[in-house]
Parts: sequence; structure tokens; C-alpha cells
Amino acid sequence: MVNDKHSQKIVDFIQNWSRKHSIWVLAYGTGCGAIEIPPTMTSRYDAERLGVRGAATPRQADVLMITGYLTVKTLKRVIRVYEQMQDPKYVIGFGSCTINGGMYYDSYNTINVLDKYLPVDVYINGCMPRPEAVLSGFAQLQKRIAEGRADGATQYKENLEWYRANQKRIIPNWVMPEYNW
Amino acid sequence: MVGTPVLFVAIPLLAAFLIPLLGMIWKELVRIVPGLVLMYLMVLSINLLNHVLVSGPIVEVIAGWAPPFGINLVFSAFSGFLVTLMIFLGLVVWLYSYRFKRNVGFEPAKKYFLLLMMLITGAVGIVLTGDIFNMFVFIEITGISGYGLTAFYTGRDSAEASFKYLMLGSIASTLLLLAIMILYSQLGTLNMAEIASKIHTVNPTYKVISLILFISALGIEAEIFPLNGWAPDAYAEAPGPVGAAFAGIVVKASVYAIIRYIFTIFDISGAYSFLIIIGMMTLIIAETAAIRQDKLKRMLAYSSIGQMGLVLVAFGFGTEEGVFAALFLMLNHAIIKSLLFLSGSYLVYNSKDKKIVEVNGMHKFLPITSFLFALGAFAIVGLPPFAGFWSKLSVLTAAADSHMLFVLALVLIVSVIELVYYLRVVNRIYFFKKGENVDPKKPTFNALLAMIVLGALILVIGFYPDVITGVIHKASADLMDKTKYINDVLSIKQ
Amino acid sequence: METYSIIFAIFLGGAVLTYFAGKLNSILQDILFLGSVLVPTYLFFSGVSFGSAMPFSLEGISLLWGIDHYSWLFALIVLGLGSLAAVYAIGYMKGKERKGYFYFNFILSVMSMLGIVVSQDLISFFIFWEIMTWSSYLMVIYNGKDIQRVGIKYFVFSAIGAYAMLMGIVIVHSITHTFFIEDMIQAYGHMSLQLQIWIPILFLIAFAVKAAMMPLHVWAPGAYSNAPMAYTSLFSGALSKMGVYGMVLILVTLVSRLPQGIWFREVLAWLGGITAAVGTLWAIKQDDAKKLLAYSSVAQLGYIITGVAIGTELGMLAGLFLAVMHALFKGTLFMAVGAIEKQTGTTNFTEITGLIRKMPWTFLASLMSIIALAGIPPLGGFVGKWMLYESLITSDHYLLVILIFFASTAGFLYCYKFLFGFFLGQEEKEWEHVKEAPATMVVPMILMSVFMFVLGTFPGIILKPINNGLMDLGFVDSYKHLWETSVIFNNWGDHVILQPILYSIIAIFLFFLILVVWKGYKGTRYVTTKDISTSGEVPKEDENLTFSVGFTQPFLRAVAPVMRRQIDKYYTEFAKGLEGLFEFMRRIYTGNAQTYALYVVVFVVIVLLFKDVLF
Amino acid sequence: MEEVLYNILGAVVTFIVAFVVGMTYGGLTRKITARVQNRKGPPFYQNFIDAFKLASKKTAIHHGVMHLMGPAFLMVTSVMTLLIVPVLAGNNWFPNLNFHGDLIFLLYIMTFGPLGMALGAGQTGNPNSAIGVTRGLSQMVGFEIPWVMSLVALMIQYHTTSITGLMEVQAQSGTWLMLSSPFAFIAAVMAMFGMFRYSPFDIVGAPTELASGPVSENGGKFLFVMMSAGSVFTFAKLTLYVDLFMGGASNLVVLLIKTFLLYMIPVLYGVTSPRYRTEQAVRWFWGWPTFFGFLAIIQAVILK
Repeated sequence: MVNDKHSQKIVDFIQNWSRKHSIWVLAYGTGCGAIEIPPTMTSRYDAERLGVRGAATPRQADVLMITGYLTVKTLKRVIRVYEQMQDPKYVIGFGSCTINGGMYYDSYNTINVLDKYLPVDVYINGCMPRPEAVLSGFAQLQKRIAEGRADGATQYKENLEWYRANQKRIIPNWVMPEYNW
Repeated sequence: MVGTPVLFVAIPLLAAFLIPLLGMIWKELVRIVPGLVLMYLMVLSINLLNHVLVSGPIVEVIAGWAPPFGINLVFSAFSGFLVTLMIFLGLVVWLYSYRFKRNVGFEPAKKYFLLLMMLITGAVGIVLTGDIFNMFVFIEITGISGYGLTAFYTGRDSAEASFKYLMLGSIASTLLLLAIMILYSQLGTLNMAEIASKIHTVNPTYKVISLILFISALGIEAEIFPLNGWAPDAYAEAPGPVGAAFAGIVVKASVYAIIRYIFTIFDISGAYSFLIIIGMMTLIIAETAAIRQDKLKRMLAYSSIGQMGLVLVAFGFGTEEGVFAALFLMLNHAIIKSLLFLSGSYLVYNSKDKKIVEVNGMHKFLPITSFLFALGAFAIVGLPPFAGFWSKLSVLTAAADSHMLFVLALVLIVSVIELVYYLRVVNRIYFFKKGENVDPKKPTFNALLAMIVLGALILVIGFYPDVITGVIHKASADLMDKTKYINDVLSIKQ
Repeated sequence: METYSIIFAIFLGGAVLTYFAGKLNSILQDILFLGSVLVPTYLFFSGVSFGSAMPFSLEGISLLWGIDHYSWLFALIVLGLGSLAAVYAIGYMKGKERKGYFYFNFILSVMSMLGIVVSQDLISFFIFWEIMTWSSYLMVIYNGKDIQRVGIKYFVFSAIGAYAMLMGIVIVHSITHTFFIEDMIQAYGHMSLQLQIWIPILFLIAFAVKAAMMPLHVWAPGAYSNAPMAYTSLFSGALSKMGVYGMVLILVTLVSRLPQGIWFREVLAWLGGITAAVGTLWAIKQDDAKKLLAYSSVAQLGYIITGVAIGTELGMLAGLFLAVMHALFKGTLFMAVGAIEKQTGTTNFTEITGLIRKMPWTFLASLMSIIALAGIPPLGGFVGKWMLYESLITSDHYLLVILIFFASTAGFLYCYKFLFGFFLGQEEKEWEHVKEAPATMVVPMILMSVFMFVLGTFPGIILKPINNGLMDLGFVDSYKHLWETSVIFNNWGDHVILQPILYSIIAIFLFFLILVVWKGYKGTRYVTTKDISTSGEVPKEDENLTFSVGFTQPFLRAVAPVMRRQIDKYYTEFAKGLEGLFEFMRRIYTGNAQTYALYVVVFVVIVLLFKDVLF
Repeated sequence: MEEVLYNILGAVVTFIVAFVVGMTYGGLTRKITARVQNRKGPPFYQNFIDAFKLASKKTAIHHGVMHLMGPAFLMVTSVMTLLIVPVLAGNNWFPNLNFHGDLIFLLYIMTFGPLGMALGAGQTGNPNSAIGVTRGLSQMVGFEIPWVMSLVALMIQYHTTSITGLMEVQAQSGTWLMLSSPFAFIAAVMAMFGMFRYSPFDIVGAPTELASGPVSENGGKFLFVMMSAGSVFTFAKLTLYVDLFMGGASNLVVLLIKTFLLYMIPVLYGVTSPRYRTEQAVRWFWGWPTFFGFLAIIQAVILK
């Protein structure tokens, strides 16, 4: 039944719809962006009405949110957290720093382009992005999920060697478990 | 007539005097002769006891004067039982000390065996005699040899212990003589049976005073609190086998004397409760003192004192059951406490202070001795299925039958205390690490044999007490039957 | 008739032979040991018939050995657990020192316990009781650890109990002049009221000590945890039941005929309840599995005591059923701890973790026993607990049932602590080499687990002999109105039908288990316990992430005021005071000859002065 | 045979109803919480979406066999409770196994799941899980006391330990037990606060402190099964309370109204409360709730 192409489509649609409306966020509060999360979640903007909700551990989370600049030290942990998340999983790059380094573009210990290390599905730009922008980012992610285009995890799996090479280049003393999903 | 009771006094006394002479012929004879004598007496006493159990007591008259004028020896079931027990213990002690302390040399060994024979003579004499002054003489013989044996090591401590013993012993003699004088002045006779038959004529005040003096005097020898100050020192300083002999022979004889006075000679009923009171005092104080001792033999000494207190309590019930219990207890105490003294002295053989801590970890070096000590410890606290249980049971039964529930409870509480200090020692032997500078000494073969004989007896009586209870029942019946004693003795016409 | 003699002869001879066989050959010793436990067991269950008695006499005392349905039940516990523990002991003792010593005392313990249940007279009862005491004492000090404190504490408490009983025995004897239990029961009705009250108290003290009832339980934790585990399973499982055995006898035969007997029952029931609660709280505090199980044994015995002290049929059924269950699950648990101790060398929760994949069978057995211990359906413990609660409620013990319920709920904490501490949690590298225990150790555990499982649904297997035993004690037949093979009732007619419940549980469980596992099995995969969400940190191989220190801290903080008071402390203070007194007594012997002479003079003078009072 | 099949079918229907109601209640709780916090909140069916999403996660990890079995254990408790508790009195479509068990059995089967779940959480090796479990068990010791006291009070007053027995009592007398045994009801409701683990008794799974505690290693379908079990359990417990104290229900609507009203007590108390530490929570339960439990027992003894 599931092998049938049409029914597969329907199943996919329903699944994607549910994924879209239930986004559990693991906010990795790295940079200054973490301060924008509380207003997003609380009464003024109330992201929960969109199904967005905080998750406590990577095992339960759907979205990994990198809120701001990422030092090399933190990157290692972020990668670890990402790899512990369950498929399907998405990454939101939050703020300019994750896009191009922002004001830390020439810092010796922050990374510039998050996408080289983790498959980012949605970037939210701004320094800092206001909650409106965050909500808009979530809306964008929901759109991509519904369309089935939020496949960062698949890309990560397929291009693991490239990502690993990038990661290893920047992280000294690489000791991480194998990622073989 | 299978044999005559006179031999029990005559032969060891003769042997005692012959020992120095025989020693001149061949040195080994000093060691061998006492054994032969005791073996002969053992056979004799068993024969006599068998005879007596069947056909009534043997009353032997010395020097042809019929009672009440002459001295007589009475070998009844009661005294015969005690005599057999003493001879047996003497034999065990001899076997044990045959090669004990080889290094002490010939002269001390000669003295040792001489004094031991005299001790046995005296003790047996106390039990057999039917004459109170004669008993005094035997008590003196026992005492003097006891002083000598206490001072055997001729050290400072043993001399002090011996002196204490001597001092209290002489007080005892004085009091005893005084008591005899009072009694003699009232009745004009020294024969026990005669006194017993006439005692109701005596003025009660004199009667009581004389009894008090008797008890006080004999109490010193029988280790009754508070007259027993000499005992712990003497036990601790005398050689191990002598401790066994004291516990098994001397004290038994003195207790016999007290019992004879109270049960047969006097007719004061208050004496029974007095026995219980002093017995309980002795028991409680000795056992509580024992728990705080740090020397092994001293601990055993206090334990021995306590047991004798229990024996007096059992006698104090005044019932036949009580007497049975007391006799059974005396038997078990003699066997078990001897075993404890004998094995205990090997456990602390080479140590200077004879401290309890020095028995730590001895079981690895002295497995059999340690086992026997543990067996003795389990038996003396009355754990079934060892010998001590049955006597404790009979004491308690007797107490309950006499409605002395308070005594019963106290005895049991004290038993718990006893348990504690024995277990502490046994635990040390088996589970502690051996001290650095303790040098265990392997027991000689005959010492081991002596201990094993005692251990085997403990097990045999424990598993099948009937082997011995028949005799004890007859012995206790014999003690209780006062008129029969009087008749038996006074009916003898030479 | 002769069977008894043969059984005890084999036990005794076997014990001695086994001891000495160790000098020749270790395997021969093992075989002899097994033989001398199993052969008498076989002989007993095949050769001894009910009601038959063997009279004989010793030291002029007539003694009697025989068996009825009630004692048969306890013989079943003793010999059943004894045989299994014996098989287990073979594996456990392999390569340990002083094997002969262990085997000797083991056989003697089994023998003495059997002796206790077949004794129909007080003297052989007492003799076997004492043999049991000292053989178990020798086991308690087997390890040589802390013996002057723990060992002697055990023996002193046992002796206090035993001597109390002995006092009772001789008092009874002074009235009846025989030692038969039958005669004691006959004569009890004619005794004075004072004796009627005191005799049960004296006996109950002895039994309460063995059953580790508050406030006489302080010996238990140390003794249980110090003995070798192969023995402790017997110690806690069967030996403590001897206290229950005696208690039931006394309660049913003596106390029930006393008008004031209700107070005995109430006090005992409450003491049992308090024992359960306090034992549980202390078990929660322990970090050592042996200690935890030891306190847990104390607590479980509390339930049993409460059950039998209530004295209704349901209470009796509950107490005795729990006794059987306790023998099973506590036996298994101690065996499991023994297996872990043998394989890892320690029993401390803070050291061991994550053994589940290394010792799966041990885990299974422990899991079963813990479920049974916690009283959770569908295992046998539930049946006992259910009956206990119902008996308490239907016999108007409202507050007691709350206490028991508190103990039982708090018990979950230590149950979980036991399983988590050993088997769950991080799988550390330190314990990677650990292997499953040998088959001789695992098989007894698994057998008992299976039995627990079966009893959970078909408690009638054991309730039938219990019912027979209770009928022997004068209770009415409760078949069909309190229990059936797989149904249990209370006095108000409410019931639990166990069979459909078991099937429902299994069905639901399997359905959802398959649901979880099935959907794309490839998508569900095993990862090691190092791969956990730790805020992104990658734990190093030798990094210990286990949470085991202060495991139950929050709860302990809540009950801290209760835990501050320890009975043990009072006993210690008391003992110290006594030692001080004894020291004073010792000083009476000054070592000074003059003083001694003075004593003599004073003695003579005092006695002479008071001669009219004294004589 | 037919009857068995019929029963099984009925059980499935009951389960589905319980699942739907429980999930909806969960969603409503979120909505109410949001409204109290002056938010719009998710739609009331948000929990269904979450559950479906969790069920359709492509991967799930486990740390061993106990971890795998944890959710199933939890489900056993929920379903067994549901089966034992009479959902609708006298309705053929909601059969129950009530005649197979009574209140004491229910109390014990209700602990089966949490303990099994705790074992699963233990095997994950996550320290947070174990901490959460000990907190949960401690709290359980806390609230079980007033809860059992209230039940014991009912049992002794009406001489029955079965749920149907207590329902019959109410049907005969015409008054609800919450009115005739008010203290028992108060104690039971206070115990319910702990049972549902809403604030202030939610330290067990404190999200920021313990990373959601026992469930911290569970994702995907594990979490889905747990969530459903929780929902079913919520409904079962509410139904139990309704049966015990509010006379049961004869049709679904009445049942929903009664359960919802009852459910609002802990929810509303929860949204307005901060969080207790474990020992504070335990002591809270041993304070007033236990006092009311005592009063209940005294009342029962007097009125017996």
C-alpha cells in the first residue's frame, strides 16, 4: 500500500503538513541572538500558535536554531547536537553572523559561513533579527517543509565527506563518534 | 569389697613423698609415677562408684575407732562422683603437663608433681572425710600445695599472687578453726553424722554463727564474692594446668564442703536462700568483671568464679532438681573450664603479658588448640548441642520449678554477658591478624591428647547426656537424703 | 518413623564429611555438599508423612519430632530455598577460601531449620534454634569483616531472644512438667493471668529477634550484609522465617485464647508496620546493595509480621504467602548480588553501572524479583500485598494500612535504586570485561523467577498448602471464599481475577512493543550509552557520567527528621553505659591484698550483724 | 469466543475515545495556559499534530532493551487502568474488566507503568533521566499518602473495595461521594495535583533544568507512544475520579463535562503556580492533603 506512488504522495503530504505545524525548536543560544527567542515565544509574538515550541533535548527536537555567531569551540558542540537529532531535522541560521560572519567576519575564532559546516535550511538575516523576522523565518521554513524542500538532513548525509572535511579543517583535535545514519 | 576409700588419700600422699626419692633413681619417674598412681585411682574410683551406685555407700573407719569417735571416710554416690571427677581431672592435668615446659628443669618439675599430688590428696580428702576437723586438715593440705603451685614460676607477680592466696587462706583457716571450736564446744563431737543428728539441740545463735564462720572460711576457698580476691591473681599467675586443677579440683572440693555443711550437718533453712544471694552476687560481679579483662587467664578465672556462683545458686534451690543441676554444672564446668585453661595457656604460651590481644590469628598456627578453645567457649556459654547446654537447662528448670523467676532472669542476662566476652576471644583467634611479636608454640602430643579427651567428652555429653546423668541423679538423691547418711555412718560398728 | 533419624544423620554426617573432604579434593567436596543437602530434601518430601511422630527421650526428657501441614509449609521454604541456594553456593564458593567452613555451617543451618519445623517439643525446638543461631553467626563472621561489632551484635540479640524463649520454656515446664508443645497449649488455659501474659511475650521476643522486628532489628543489616551472599539468600529468605513460624504458632495457639490477646496482636501489627516503614526508609539511604537488601528484608518481614499479627484468615494467608514470596524474591536478589559481587568484586552502587548487557540473566532474575518485591502485578508479590491490604482494611486497621502503604510506595525508590545502580545507567569501560555468572549460579535464580511469575497468576499453588496449614492450626477452610487457583477474594466479596489480567497485560505490552519496534525497524537503532544528549559535549571513554551518588537525596531530605533518630545509637549508648558499669565492677578487684582481707572481714561482720535477717 | 472478540473490539473503541479525549484535553490545557499568559496559543488540536509528527519521524535511537520496552510498560498501565475503570456505566460499547480487579489492584497497576518507564529511562544512561525518575518516585510517595487515605476512607465507609461497588452506593443514595465524603474528595483532588504533574509539581521533567527528565533520550515514536499513553492515562484517571466521587456517567457528554471540570482544577492551579522543589512537594502532600485524609478516615469511622 505504501509502495504505491499515489498513496505515498498522500502520506508524504500529510506527514509534511504535520511537520510543518509542529516545529520543536532546540535553540542553541550561542550569540546575542538568544535574547530574541523569549519575545518570540511569549505573549507578544507567541510563536506557539504556529506550532513552534521549545524542545529540551536534541532527541526531541526538529529544528536546530543557531542564534548568532558561532565560535570554533561551540561549533563542535553544535555539530554534535545536530548529529544527535532525529530525522527529519532542520537548521535555522539566525542573524548575520551565521551567514557571513557579520561583525565578527575577521575574528580569529568564529566561523563565517555556517552552511559550510551544517546544512542550513533557512537563514534569518539581521543583526539582530527582530521577532517579526524570526516568525517570518519560521514561516519560510514551514513553506519549505510543506513543499518537501527542507531536505538539509539528506544533503548532509549525502555530502557528509565534504562537510566533515570542512569541519575537520577548522576544529583541532577531532574526536567525534561516526555519523552513519 | 572392691577397694577401700583410704587408698584415695593414702596412695597420692605416699606418691607425693616418694617423688623426690624416686627422682634420685631416674628423673623420668618423677613424671611417670603420678600418672600411674592417678590411673590406678581412676580405675579404682570407677569400680567403687559402680559398686556404690548399686549397693549403697561405703563407710571406712580409720584406726579402728568407730564413729562418732574415730575418723571415717564416706564413699557415697555423691562423694564418689566428685572423687571420680577430681581424679579424672587430675589425670588429664597430669597428661597435659607431662611435657609441659620442658625447659623448666628437673627440680621445678619435681616440685610441681609433688604439689599436684598433694593438691589431689587434699581435695579428695575433703570430699571423702566424715570428720570436720579432718576436713580442716585436708583443706590446709590443699591450701598449702595451692600456694606452692601458684608461686611455681617464682617471679615477682606469682609470688605476690601466692602471697594473696596465702593471706586469705590463713584467714580462712582461722575462721574455720573458730567455727569448729564453736560447734565442738556445743556438741562435743567432730563427726559429721553425729553433729547432724544432734544439731537441733544447739542454741540457734551459736548454730548460725558457726555456720556463718564455716561459709566465710570455705567461701574463701570456693571463690565466693567478696571473699575471692585471691582467685584471679592465682589463676592468672599459676601455670595453665594448675588453673585447670584449681577450677576443676580445689574449688569443687570447697564447694562440696559448703554443701555438706548446709545440706547435711546444719538444719538452717535460711542458709539456702543465703546461698542463692551470695551465689548470684558472685555470678554477677565475676561475669561483669570478666568482660573488662585484658588478660586471657584472668578472664577465664573470673568466668570460673562466676560459674561457681551459679553452682551455689543451683544448690541454693535446695531441691533435688537443683542439686542435680548443680552437680551437672560442676561436672561440665570441670571439664570445659579445664579445657579452656589448658588450650588457653597454649594460645598465649610464649607471650609475656598473656594479653587477650595476643591470641589474634592463632588458628593458623594452632588449629586444633584453637578449635578446642572455641568448642570450650561455645560449650561453657551453654550453646546446644554441647555439654554446657544441658547443665544450664537443668539449672534453669530447677529455678523455674522453685519459682525463682527473678533468679532465672538474672542468670540468663548474665549468660549474655558471658557470651560476649567468650565470643570476643574466639573472634580474635579466628579472624584477626596475628600480632608481630607473638611466637606460637605447638602443643606437645600428650597435651593435645589431654585436650582432645576433654573436647570429646564435651561433644559426647552434649549429644547424649544420658551417659552421665544417671550417676548424677543418684548422687543428688544421695546428698538430699540426710537421714540415710547419718544412719549409714553411725550404724558402722567396728 | 526412622526417616527423621536418617535425615538428620545424613545432615550431620554430611556436614562433617564435607568439611574434611575439602582436604582431599575440591570437587568431591562440592558433590558431598550437594548430596548432603539434596538427599535429605528428597527423603523428607518422599518419606515423611503427616501426623507421624518420632518420640524419643534424652536426659530424661521425652522429645517428639513430627510434622503437620503448617510446619510442612515452612519445611518447603527451608528445603526448597536451601537446595537452590546450595546449587548456587557451588558456583559462588568456587575458588573462595574456607569452603569447608562455609559448607559445614550451611548444612548445619539447613538441618537446624528443618529441625525447628519438625520439633514438636520445646527442648528440641530450642536446641535446633540455638544451632541455627550459632551456625548463622559463624557465617556472619565468615568474611572476618567488622566481626567484633556486627557479629557480636547479632549473637547478643539472638541470645537475648533465645534466652527469653528458654525462660518461657522452663516456666512452662515448671507447670506442665513436660516439654511437649501440645501440653503447653493444653495447660495454657489453666495458668495464672500473669503467666498467660508473660509466656507469649517471652516467646515472641525470641521470634521477633529472628524476624528482625523493630526495635530488635538492629543486628540485621550488618549480619545480612556480612554473611556470604550464597548464605544470605538462605539467611534472609528462610532463617528469618523461623521467627514468623514461631510467631504464628504462639499467636494462634496461645494468644488467641487470651482475652487480652487483642493487645498483643495490635502491638505486634503496629510494630510490624513501623518496621516496614523504617526499614524501607533506611534501605533507601543505603549505597551498598547488601545493606539495601538487608534493610529491605527487615521491611518485608515487617509486612509479614503485620499480616500474621492481624490474625484474620486473610491476614494469615497474606502473611504466609508473603513469607513464601519473600523467600523467593529476596533469595533471588541476594543471589544476584552475590553473582555481581563475584563477577565485579564490589557491591556498591556508586561503583558499578550498566551491567544489563553483560549479565542479562542476572538482570532478568533481579527484575522479576524486584517487581515481585514491589508488589506490582502480574508477579506473585502483588497477591501477597493485595491480601495484606484487604485484610487490614477489612479488619479495621485504617491507619496501619496507610503506614504499610507508605512503606510499600517508598519501597519503589529502593527497588529502582537497586536495578538502576547495578544494571542500568552508563556502561562504563571499567566493567567491560564483566561476564555473566556461571550456570550453577544463574539457574537457581531463573528457576525462582519463573516460580514467582507463575505464583503471580496461580497463587493457589501455594495458597493451598498455606490453607492446609492454617486448617491444622484451627482456622476454617478458606478455599472458594478467600482464594481459588487464580482468584483472590477479600472478606467483603471483592476479588481480583488474575488470569485475564495477566493475558491483558501481556497482550497490551506486546502490541505496543511491536508498534514501537516495527515501524521501519531500520530507522530504530541502538546507540551506546555514551551517545546521550549532554549539551553537545562528547563524553570521553573513561569519563564517568553515571548518576549514583546521593541518588535518593530529594526524598531523604523530605524525611530527614525521621531518619535523625536511630535506634542503633540508643543501643550503642546503652552498651557503652554498661561497659562503664562493668569497668566499675572490675575495679572491685583492686589487686591489693589488704583490700581483699578487708572484704573478708567486712563480709563476716555484715553477715554476722544481719544474721537474723538472712537466716 | 465471540464475546472475547466483542470485548476486544470494545476495548479498542474505548482506547480510541480515551486517546482522542486525552489529546484534546492536552491541547486545551495548552490553550488555556496560553490564554492565562495572554497569548493566543496553539489550536486545541495541536497535540494531535505533534503526536502525528512524532510518529512520522524517520529515525529513533534507543539505548537497549529496557529503553525499547519503556513506552510499552507505560502503555500497559494506561490501558489497564482504562480497562479496569468503568467508563460509562451500563454501556455495551465500553466494556471493562472491572469485575477482574478492585481499587487496590488499580493502585498497583497504576504504578506499573511509571516504574517500567523509569527502567527505560534508566537504561538511557542519561543522568538527567535518572534524576527525574528519583524525583518522580519521591513525589509519588508524597501524593500516594493522601490519595490512599481518601480511598481507604471510602472503602471503610461503604464496605467495598470495588469501583462498581462505590458507584452503586452513589446510585442508590442519589448523592455523589464528593458531597457525602467531602474530606476524602478534597484529599483525593489534592493528590491529583501530584498525579498530573502540572505546576507546581512538575519538577520531575523540568525542561530547562533536567532537559525534560525521564524522557530526555526519547524522540520520535518513543515519545509518541509515551504521549499517547499519558493522554489515555489522563482520561482514565479522570474517569476514575468521576466514578468514585461524582457518581460516574451514563453517557459520553456527561462524562466529558464531569471530567473536564475536574481536570480544570489541577490545570488552573498549575498555570498560576511556580514550581516546588521535590522535598517541598513531598512535604506539601504530607501537610494539608494528609490532614484532610485523616479527617476523611475519621468521618468514615464515625459514619460507618
